[in-house]
Amino acid sequence: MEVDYEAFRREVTEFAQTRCPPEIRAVVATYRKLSRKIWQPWQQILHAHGWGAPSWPKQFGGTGWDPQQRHIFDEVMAENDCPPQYHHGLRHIGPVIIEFGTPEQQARFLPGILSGEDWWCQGYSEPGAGSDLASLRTAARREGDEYIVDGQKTWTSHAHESDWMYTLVRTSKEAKKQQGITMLLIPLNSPGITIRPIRTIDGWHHVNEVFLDNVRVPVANRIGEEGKGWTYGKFLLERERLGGANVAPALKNLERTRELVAQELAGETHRAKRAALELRLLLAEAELRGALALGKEAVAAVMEGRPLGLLPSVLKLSTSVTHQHVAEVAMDAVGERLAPRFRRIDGSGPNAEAPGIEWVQNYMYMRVRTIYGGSSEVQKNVIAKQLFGS
Amino acid sequence: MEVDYEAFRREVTEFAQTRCPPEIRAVVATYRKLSRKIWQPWQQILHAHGWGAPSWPKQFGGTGWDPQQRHIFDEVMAENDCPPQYHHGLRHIGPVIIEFGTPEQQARFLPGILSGEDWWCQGYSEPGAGSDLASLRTAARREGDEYIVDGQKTWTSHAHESDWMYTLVRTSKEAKKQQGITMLLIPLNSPGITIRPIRTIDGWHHVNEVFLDNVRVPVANRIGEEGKGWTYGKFLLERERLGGANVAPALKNLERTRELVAQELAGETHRAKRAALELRLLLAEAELRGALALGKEAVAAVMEGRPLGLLPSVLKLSTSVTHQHVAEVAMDAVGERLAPRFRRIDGSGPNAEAPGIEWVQNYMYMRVRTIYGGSSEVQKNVIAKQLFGS
Amino acid sequence: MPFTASPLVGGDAYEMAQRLALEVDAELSALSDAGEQLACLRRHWDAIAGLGWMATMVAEDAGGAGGDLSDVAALACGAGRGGLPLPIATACVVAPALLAAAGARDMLAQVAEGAARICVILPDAAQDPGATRLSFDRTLEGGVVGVETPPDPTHLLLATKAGELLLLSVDSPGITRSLSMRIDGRLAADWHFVGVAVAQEQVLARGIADQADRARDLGALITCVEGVSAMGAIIEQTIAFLSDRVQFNAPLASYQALRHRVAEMYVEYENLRGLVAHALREAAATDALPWRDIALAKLRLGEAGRLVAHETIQMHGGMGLTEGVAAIRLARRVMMAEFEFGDRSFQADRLLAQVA
Amino acid sequence: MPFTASPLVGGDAYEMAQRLALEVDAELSALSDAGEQLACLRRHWDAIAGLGWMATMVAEDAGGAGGDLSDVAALACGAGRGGLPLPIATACVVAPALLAAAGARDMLAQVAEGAARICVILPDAAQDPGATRLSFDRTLEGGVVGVETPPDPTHLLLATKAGELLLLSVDSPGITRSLSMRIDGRLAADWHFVGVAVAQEQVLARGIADQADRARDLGALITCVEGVSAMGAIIEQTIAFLSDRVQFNAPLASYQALRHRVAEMYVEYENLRGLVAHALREAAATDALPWRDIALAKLRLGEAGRLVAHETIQMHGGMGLTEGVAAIRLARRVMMAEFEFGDRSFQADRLLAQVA
Repeated sequence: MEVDYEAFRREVTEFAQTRCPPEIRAVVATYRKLSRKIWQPWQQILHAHGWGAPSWPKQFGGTGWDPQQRHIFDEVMAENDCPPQYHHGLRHIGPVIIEFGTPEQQARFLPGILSGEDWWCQGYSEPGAGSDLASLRTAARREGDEYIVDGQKTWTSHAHESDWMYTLVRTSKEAKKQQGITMLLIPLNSPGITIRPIRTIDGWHHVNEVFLDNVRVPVANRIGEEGKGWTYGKFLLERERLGGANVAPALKNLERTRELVAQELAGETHRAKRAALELRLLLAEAELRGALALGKEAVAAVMEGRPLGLLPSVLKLSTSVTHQHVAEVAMDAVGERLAPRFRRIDGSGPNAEAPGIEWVQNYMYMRVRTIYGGSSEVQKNVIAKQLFGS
Repeated sequence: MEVDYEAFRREVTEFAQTRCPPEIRAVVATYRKLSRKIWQPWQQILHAHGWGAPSWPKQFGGTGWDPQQRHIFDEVMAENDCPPQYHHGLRHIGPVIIEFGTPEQQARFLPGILSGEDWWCQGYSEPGAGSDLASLRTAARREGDEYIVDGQKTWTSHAHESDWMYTLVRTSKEAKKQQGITMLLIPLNSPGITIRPIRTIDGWHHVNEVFLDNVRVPVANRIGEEGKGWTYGKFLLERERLGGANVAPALKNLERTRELVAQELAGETHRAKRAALELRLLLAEAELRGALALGKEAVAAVMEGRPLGLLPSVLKLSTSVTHQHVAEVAMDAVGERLAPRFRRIDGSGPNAEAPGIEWVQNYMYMRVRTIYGGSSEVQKNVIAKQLFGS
Repeated sequence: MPFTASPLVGGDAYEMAQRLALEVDAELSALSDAGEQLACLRRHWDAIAGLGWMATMVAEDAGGAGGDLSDVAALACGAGRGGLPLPIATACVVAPALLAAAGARDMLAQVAEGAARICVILPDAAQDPGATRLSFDRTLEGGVVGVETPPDPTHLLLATKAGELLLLSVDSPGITRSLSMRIDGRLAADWHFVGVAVAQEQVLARGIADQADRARDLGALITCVEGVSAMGAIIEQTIAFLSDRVQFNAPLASYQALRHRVAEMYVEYENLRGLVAHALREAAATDALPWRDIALAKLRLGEAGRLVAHETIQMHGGMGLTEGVAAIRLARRVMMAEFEFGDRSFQADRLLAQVA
Repeated sequence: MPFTASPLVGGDAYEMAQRLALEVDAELSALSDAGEQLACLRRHWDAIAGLGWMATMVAEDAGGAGGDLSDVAALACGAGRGGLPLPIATACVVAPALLAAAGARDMLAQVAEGAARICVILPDAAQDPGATRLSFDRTLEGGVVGVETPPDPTHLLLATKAGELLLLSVDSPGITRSLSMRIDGRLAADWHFVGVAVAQEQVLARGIADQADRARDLGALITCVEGVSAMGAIIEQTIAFLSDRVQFNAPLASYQALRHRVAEMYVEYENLRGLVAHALREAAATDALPWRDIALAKLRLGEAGRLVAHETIQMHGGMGLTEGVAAIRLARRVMMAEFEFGDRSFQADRLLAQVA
């Protein structure tokens, strides 16, 4: 059946505009860091409409949309300041459970993810591992029907508000480092787990250290085979390669920054500064329009079953840096009056944050763009290897 | 005896302004590539005044100036559009002959260099060697009182207007590559020498290929010992490390470019473009003022016998890139009307070059700044090695 | 296998144009005399005219092939890989568009068959500062400089700021010219007009300012196509050079600092390629030319193209400064493209005016 | 041996200030409660007041140490290596310069001994868009925001655009404030004035607009000194991190792409260091403050400082986003410095106005 993409876009747009609560959209529009408090109700609304899992197969409660539709959905959500439907349950572990989980695991875990009742976080990164994920050291030893897990995870987004953590642990030191890794699903209320916030430069609390001290995990919570965890982890990374194809959030950010510059630097006094910032935004827009076009190419490739080649790396590099440039322009516009008001301490006025402070937080936060999800350095290594043929 | 540097600066300035012929200064002021035709008469004037060799010891006809005086001299020359006294005889092979030459060689070669009568070029680079100078392959074999030289040199500046070429040749393939290299002085009218111009992107003729086909060179023309040529070559490179300390030419270039932008883009129509280019020039000026200060530090270090450390590399990297930025601004100002008129072919007007075309040539030529005299990549390797301690 | 750039628009026309461009480049590189170079350019101009390049977008009922922009893009794409120093964009797109806007069918036919070699002067053509501004009021006065031209132009097609379109024989009394080679080896002419009388029938149209803008944007788009194509070839050749060249006992291709910079060149290239491909698709899909996309692409060509050009020069070391290296000749083509059909600042001004 | 930055101005005062800054940094990093942080800052403010920092440039006959700019620079240089989150430039240079210009000897003495903690509001202080502009005509109306302040300020020293200098007790009726921590952990206050009556004796001087400019430039210069010092420490720490950290079986320090970028950071740092050292020498040598050199240095601090800050964050990977790493805390100090005493655009405007 031919899909009428324009009709689909209209349908999604109308849904976004009428069903997404204004208080949720306001949070997205002001770049505040999204928490479970924001995401969960939105997930419930989507689920109730049958759109809880655009990227899952229909038999597991997915929408059955093709890649083009999923891309349109993501784009429209961004254009309308709906939260990006990017939680770890739905986009990460859900698909892994669908692909590699037992029927019991599927029955146990998928409904909670779909409804938004269960909240998940990802326990991959470890101190000292960085981009070299496979050098992880958190160890699990088998004892009867349980694994005993010992170690430390870090950069664990949303651990402090999650119910579950899917994690990679080392079950063998004999094999080469990618082997001997196993994937476990761990309830975060298990005895022996301590979660500590990491203080990040953006001033938001979103990542944590997770300490695991003799944590007992039922073997039933293991995904697939022992020692094959790296494969499941990689499957997930492969699946998410189209993530960078959605340039709509960056364009939205650009437009907002344009308005900010126009307002903040209105009038003759600021003409030179305004002109300089507008020019920088224009150059950013040109790059984003290029990325937008490449995103369309990527979606088309996936639709036609063609390989993506270097497109995901190019998209990641282009958009991450441009995102940062745009955030820098905003910082240059408001920094003098807002960078000093990063954290309100006291005051005779209402004890809220300074209005607009999200521009400063966002500037700080944006530095992460070139680090997470494959750092720029790793992406360039990948590209060079392909270009040079070795 | 204490030197009165201010008085010295005044003396040199007066000399530059009154003795340097206007037609010579006009060539320098318009960035035209300097040839022997320009340099030689100026060298004769300087020599007649006793200033023929600021960097040579007094007993060989030098001025006996200290490094501060030499720096002032170079600076004043640049400020007044006098040709930089940077010919290969005076600055390169002269000092080598003074340090390592026999008394006979000193008597034979130094007077001609001082008076400007003999013109020299440097035969170091070879095709395929690039920054890795020591991998040179031009070979000389001994036959009685002569060496027979066979091979090819390239990037030989001014070979087409020189009398002599000092050159590094391989006299042994046994030793490791820096050894087995010998320095020879070769008259360019020797049989077996062919000089071919290299067509460079700036449209100027200044570098050549020099083919040596069984060229006979008397052993008396060898500097120092056979196989020690690399040492003499390095001595020369070390000596020239202060070269980058003279930022005056770059500042002069900056001021001229400022005038160009103001003239070329006068009026309301061009306001936005003019403002953007002026801002770029301002950023360039800030960098050049930093380099200027570092240049002063370098001169002071030499005066006090302190090591220069990484200063020469920092100066080279800073000023070369800034020079290029300034040249780009000029190109952006005039490119639309002058880049198309790179080489005049015919015309009913006078068959001269388009006025101002030197801005385009200069933009092209400036690309060489980050390549010659130790490429930016080599400089960064040097800096990193020092910073990381390995 | 090392990188091979995919053409924006491939196919037979692309392959043929590429072959031809590489041949011409090889021929020209061997010549040092300006007269011989001119003759070579003229010969190849006649060849591509004979092949029907200039007829591509001319309507069939005006003696053309009735093709569309993507047919010209295929030619520009092939020509771009060899830096073909002939005015493709002007001859195949800008002049036909202007003549079509004026309904000048006879002239279109002559263009299509290659009999007329037209030098197009657009309203924003460069003028020397201090020179008499170009003005037209029955007679033409003033001058323009550095206007790209085919070899031995027969006609001038001049779009005035006021929106008139004039067609003059280059031999008209009062017209003088001088000829130059641009940094990319193409031909450019300075034109000077002293009391050049313009008859009624030489005014092909009035009030076509918008169509002149459109023609310039079409030219900009085809220039972007050429530029992207040249950038792809430059990256290929840079990779080949770095792979072959050994320095300090290792191929340059093994140095991570250089590898990362090539990766950056590639990202810039791909991003621009995406944008230009998009603009081409849009131009084909709609009647209204996507001028904003074209302006953004042209802006990026200035930024990304110059980066790629500078980097290939730097990575070629000393070789990067010589005309003897194909990648360097392409770099000059890309550097020149910045100044064609509106430079970065021109494009930025109009885009910002629209934003505000 | 790996890189160790040399201080712009060394000596005992520098060493002492560095030690102190590192101590304070360690102490503060362990605290997460804002009240405790405030108390810590207050304690250390009192300590440096006791050490006579604020007396450094106050004339001897006004109860100060009669030192010069290089004495303060030594302190700023040491403090800068630990990112000491106290308002060095304002307290040691800007406030004394303004009070000296007004001949306010009593107040100078109080500043010198640390009894008065002054928050200085310069004519260009930030205001929220849409807020009532600050105005003074017997009474003070309006507000300024994000003004750096010592802990528990006792006085406001306000230089108006018209060139008056006002000294107000922070408890004066009609004054309200709210306190924040800046991105670099220093304190800042928003001040709001509603009908604040200003008595004759509270107007310390009139017609001191030029001296206020001079005071701001002195502040900018000391900020540059701090910034350069922080950048040097950042580079040291980045090198140490890259040398320790192993990724894909090799220390990060062995990757050429990273090595080259560290070299670029170093070149930026050195270039700025040279410029700031020069400005300091000039300021010492002449009576006229070298405002042009200072403006250029401040401009470069914005460019080079941000590059160094961004690069250290990037090279630290995930760690680069946490407050737990000293280099990152310093990076925030450098990012903040851009907005103190005139940002890049402010400096560019005045420099270009002078060029034109």
